[in-house]
Amino acid sequence: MREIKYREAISEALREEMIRDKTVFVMGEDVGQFGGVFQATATLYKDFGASRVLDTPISEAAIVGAALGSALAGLRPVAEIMFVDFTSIAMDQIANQCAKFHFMTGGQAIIPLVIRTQGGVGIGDAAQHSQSLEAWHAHIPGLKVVMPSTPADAKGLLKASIRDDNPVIFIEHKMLYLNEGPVPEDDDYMIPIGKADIKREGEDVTIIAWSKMVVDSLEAADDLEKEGIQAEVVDLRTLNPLDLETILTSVKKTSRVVIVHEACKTGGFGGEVAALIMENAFDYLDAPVERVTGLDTPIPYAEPLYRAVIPNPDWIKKGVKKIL
Amino acid sequence: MREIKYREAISEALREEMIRDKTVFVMGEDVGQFGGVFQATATLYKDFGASRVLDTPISEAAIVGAALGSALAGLRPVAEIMFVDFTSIAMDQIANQCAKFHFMTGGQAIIPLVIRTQGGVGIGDAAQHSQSLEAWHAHIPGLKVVMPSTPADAKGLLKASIRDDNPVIFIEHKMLYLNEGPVPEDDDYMIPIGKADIKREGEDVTIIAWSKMVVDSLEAADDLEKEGIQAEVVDLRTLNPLDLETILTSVKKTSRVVIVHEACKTGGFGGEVAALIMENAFDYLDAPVERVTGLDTPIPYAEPLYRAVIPNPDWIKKGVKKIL
Amino acid sequence: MQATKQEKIDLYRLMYRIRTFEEQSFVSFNKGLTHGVLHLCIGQEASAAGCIYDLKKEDYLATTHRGHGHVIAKGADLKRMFAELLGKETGYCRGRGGSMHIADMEIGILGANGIVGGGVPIAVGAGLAIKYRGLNRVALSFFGDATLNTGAFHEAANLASIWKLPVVFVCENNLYGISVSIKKACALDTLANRSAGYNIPGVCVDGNDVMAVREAANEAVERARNGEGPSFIECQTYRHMGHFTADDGKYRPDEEVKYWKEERDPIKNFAKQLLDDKEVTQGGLDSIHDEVKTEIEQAFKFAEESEPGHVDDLLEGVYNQPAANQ
Amino acid sequence: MQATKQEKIDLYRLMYRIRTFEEQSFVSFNKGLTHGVLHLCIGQEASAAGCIYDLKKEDYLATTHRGHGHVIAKGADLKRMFAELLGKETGYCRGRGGSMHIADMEIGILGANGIVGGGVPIAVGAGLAIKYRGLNRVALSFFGDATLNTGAFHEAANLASIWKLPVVFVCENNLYGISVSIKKACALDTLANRSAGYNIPGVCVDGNDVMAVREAANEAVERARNGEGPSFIECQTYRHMGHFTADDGKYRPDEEVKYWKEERDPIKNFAKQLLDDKEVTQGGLDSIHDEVKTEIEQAFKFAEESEPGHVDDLLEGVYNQPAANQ
Ligand SMILES: Cc1ncc(C[n+]2csc(CCOP(=O)(O)OP(=O)(O)O)c2C)c(N)n1
Ligand SMILES: Cc1ncc(C[n+]2csc(CCOP(=O)(O)OP(=O)(O)O)c2C)c(N)n1
Ligand SMILES: [Mg+2]
Ligand SMILES: [Mg+2]
Repeated sequence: MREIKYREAISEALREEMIRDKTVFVMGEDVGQFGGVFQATATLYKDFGASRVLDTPISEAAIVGAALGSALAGLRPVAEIMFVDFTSIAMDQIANQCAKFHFMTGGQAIIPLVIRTQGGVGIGDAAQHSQSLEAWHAHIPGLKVVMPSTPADAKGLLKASIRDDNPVIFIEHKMLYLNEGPVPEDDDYMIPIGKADIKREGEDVTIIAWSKMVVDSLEAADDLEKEGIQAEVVDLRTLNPLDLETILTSVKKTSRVVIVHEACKTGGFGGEVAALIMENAFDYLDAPVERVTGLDTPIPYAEPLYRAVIPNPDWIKKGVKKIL
Repeated sequence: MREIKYREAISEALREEMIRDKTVFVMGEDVGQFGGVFQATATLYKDFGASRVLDTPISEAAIVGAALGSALAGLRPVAEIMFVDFTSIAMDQIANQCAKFHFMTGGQAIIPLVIRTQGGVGIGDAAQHSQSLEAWHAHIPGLKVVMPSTPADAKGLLKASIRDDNPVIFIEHKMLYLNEGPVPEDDDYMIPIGKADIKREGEDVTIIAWSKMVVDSLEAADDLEKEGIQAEVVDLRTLNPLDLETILTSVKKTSRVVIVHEACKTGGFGGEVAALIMENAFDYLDAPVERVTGLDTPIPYAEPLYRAVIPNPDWIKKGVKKIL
Repeated sequence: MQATKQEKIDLYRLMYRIRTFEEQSFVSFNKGLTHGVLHLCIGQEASAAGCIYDLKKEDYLATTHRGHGHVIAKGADLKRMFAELLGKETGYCRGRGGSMHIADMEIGILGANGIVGGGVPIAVGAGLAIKYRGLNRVALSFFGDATLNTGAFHEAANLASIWKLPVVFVCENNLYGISVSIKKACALDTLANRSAGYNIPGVCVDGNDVMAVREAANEAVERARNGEGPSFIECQTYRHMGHFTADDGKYRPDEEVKYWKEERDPIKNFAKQLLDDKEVTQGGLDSIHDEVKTEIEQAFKFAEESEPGHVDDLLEGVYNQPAANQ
Repeated sequence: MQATKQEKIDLYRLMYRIRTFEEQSFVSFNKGLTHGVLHLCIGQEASAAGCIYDLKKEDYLATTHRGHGHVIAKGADLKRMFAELLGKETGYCRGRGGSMHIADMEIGILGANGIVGGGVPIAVGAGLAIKYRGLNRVALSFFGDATLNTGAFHEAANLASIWKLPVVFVCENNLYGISVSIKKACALDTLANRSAGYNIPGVCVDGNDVMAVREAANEAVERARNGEGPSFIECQTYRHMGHFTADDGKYRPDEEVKYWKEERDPIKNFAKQLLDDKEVTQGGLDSIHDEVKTEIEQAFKFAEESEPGHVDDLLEGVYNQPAANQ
């Protein structure tokens, strides 16, 4: 299969869905001629024009709110929030409006809406441009939370998100955009929301991760193999709905679990996953579920500093060895 | 000791600190002449005047941002956000500005700032006025999160929060305002931030709760006692910093834990606490840590409906029995 | 603008229906049948009636916590409204939403809203969809004076302006946001002047004169339908009661309340004008009143007799399930 | 306003210092010494210099991602600025903040900011503290044209207006927010007109004419100090480079860039004026240039030679520890 970049997978998914369905459109800051600050909407403006690729003012609350209104009035918006850090500005519209409208209206309002954004530590973007905030979004009933780690997942899940009749927040990772991988060309290729993926099989320990941490976990697993440790790497892909079944099957097989996320530890989604594993597979666990996470600090600017506060393959290996 | 209401404890703390320190002031929507929609700032306007009790426009982001700026320029603001649901509008200022400024400036900025707000299910306020969002705030390094359950704790912790040189979010509960309890009159009475409180001792099971759920847990514990079950009720009081020591001491004593929170389960702070207990006291646990929480849904309007989605003493008793 | 006699009678009936609905809601609240917070629009009926009377079913509106009047004017079913306030299964939101979240997607009511400012971007988004889809519709955004100070209003107004969307912003200036006088919260004498900051034409009308409101609204709607972009209307009005049902409104001077209730009541004054102009007789008015009262009684009875919102499928309603998509 | 020769020379030196700092930052970025995103203000030096030159140490300012110029004009130590860009322990933020978070609390610099609009309420809060404490200070809020569309700007401007706070809003209109022309993002011809929506007096000045900027700023500062409330200044200017270091700025017409670089360069034009007015000789300018270059070199050398930000006490810096309170 041909290999394309993660960011190309994103723009391909958008292009295909925009061709398939005239009500699908893209809006956000610099998504037009500029193609998005990470070039994930590159070429869409040229192909679909300003009426379907809307450059917005710097108005995160109105971007999400207007997307919601347009969804209520017959469109399928894909709104971009440039950095997940800026979802903080649109949190009323995300949490109180988009996520709750279907429920609050007794099921009347149907909201086929995607908020695309990206997060994670880059190369020195500092505390306000480096966060991993999925724990906030996963704590909002009514919202779906998708975080793909590979180009193929990015394409398949974005297409599924666009076709979903619920609000979806789709969180990319800034350090994944240039990663390449095989991606199907089939127009109807989709990955169902809510299905985790076993990215690597193993018997000794289950590593549960999402987004960029899947890449780091796979690297750690390769190293661990050399030491005779077979790690299974479960890529959640979707935090909400969560594929508890796949998690539990793996846990029951290996009896040992490391959860890895880039977000800071306290209140991160890892706690939820760990608690669910305890609730549902307590008797299978041979060791406490270990969390390998970002430290509880804002992300610092300088390279040695930010490297010191987010997980890497070495941290993951240590985490695995701790519970073996 | 004289007994006063939770809301009186709040206003008493504010009054005492405003008298003690001229740089302490109150700002927020309807906090002035109106005395706050829950009357927690009643009489302050009369006593201190409009220059120290500032009615603001409906501008949550600017309320918090201006409070921050005033703190940087020598004041000690107590800013009110009327409902915790509306912190969603000020999340950039809370998470990206207040919480990170000290760190981002390499320690230069000192931010003695309190955001007072209230949450939880009331009597039919529906989905946008009933949330428990502490899990968002507890996932923000740099912010302290305080959630008192009694009048005495409310007073002592609010005074400690005002004197703290860090940003603190102080989350009251709308159904606690009329609760009465003994409250010391000593001007320097304070409860240290970061200390949990054992509200009831017991040997058989540890119930960990905060805010209104402490009240419900105590009720459940009373009932359980009649059935011969001795429950220890640990009131966290502060989620960040978390008093892990008190938690672990209790867990090691009882070996069984139920965590109770009103927020919806998925991504709630209960997952964090459960994961920490597993990490630090796995071998002491005789059963998986149980969570008794709100269901994963927006809060509905009608009484039978909202009662069906949030914990009550019966749910807590069931939770305890499940793991005994 | 010329109005027919029938239109005038219709407008009168509409205002009277809104008021009677609100009065019944209040009775119901005091009986403990409706809980939660209830924000009544008594005194503000002219702006709802005047702005919405001429809209088409397929036009959109988004409103606020004080939205009963707008929803009624847009054609909502009073039975389902009361049922919602009473938390019944037959209610607009099956008892999930209550007063602050009434919506009727079939007739373009994109919801009341519990968040001040929250509905403004939503209305603008509907305007965007209208333009995108090339429809001849309009989206009305209702909000109070105090809402003008929210970031959401600002961002949304700017968006409507730059994209020339078919949106009409209707600011119901009832002088207060809860207890805070708009004079304290905004330094403008005329709130409509704020719209100049977005290059949106703004007018200020007597919001208690239903004919004046109607004229201003229809001009704005026409601009919108003609692709000339958004407009802003300030309707100067007053709420007779407290901010919500538990508020006695004591922060307002007695004479001010008295003045607005006695001299500026939109319904009383319009009745007088209709009588003076001999468009209607007292008997005519009386029978309108009787008809409306009966309608309200029946609607409320329907609500009372309906079964409570179902608890069993509460969680199924959090997400739209695939089966519901078809 | 009359300016002394010394003042003019000072202003020239200040602008030249800002530019040279930015050029050195760019060199440093291209060498891989500075990472992250770097938003250079080359071309915009006059608004920084003109607005800030006359401020006192105890006055406040809050700025943006494009804030180096403001910070330098307020008197920041170039050594500590470079050290911050290089992530060194001697940097303003000990390497924790980087370009977007430089602050100097000692001299009223309440931080650059990575969030567009994020700094505006902060400046207003400083204004609130000034008024509350009865000080004779002023708070300046710097932001770009595109920031005018954020909710944060709106809410903060309104607050400053109703409370008559000693705040000066300085909008540096460089025509773009990243790639988006302000013509697309805002329907006003003159951005200063937005301030009328808050009843805040607004002026629009040639932001590349340092003397014009200074005059407008000083008037606004005086109003603030006199308790007459906030003012708004639009400085029309242009950034010579891309939005950040990785951006080639190709969304801008070549002629436009050329025009602003060649005809409207604030430093070149001011030099010419000073020479024409015989306020300075070419030799005088040359020696300013040499002095500044040496200063920059030395400051950068200091930064290079400093030790990296300490990793060991990173977590201790998340909260202000009690010991640090005293
Ligand atoms: C964002 C937000 N802040 C505060 C509130 C609480 N609140 C509800 S209504 C209201 C006043 C609104 O005033 P206005 O917009 O003038 O409308 P009115 O009630 O006068 O019709 C306030 C402060 C809220 N619901 N949402
Ligand atoms: C809230 C927010 N949205 C988006 C961004 C990304 N961003 C950084 S600078 C910028 C453009 C700012 O334009 P303007 O205010 O005109 O300032 P300029 O860069 O032109 O100096 C954008 C969109 C951000 N940092 N914060
Ligand atoms: Mg009002
Ligand atoms: Mg700009």
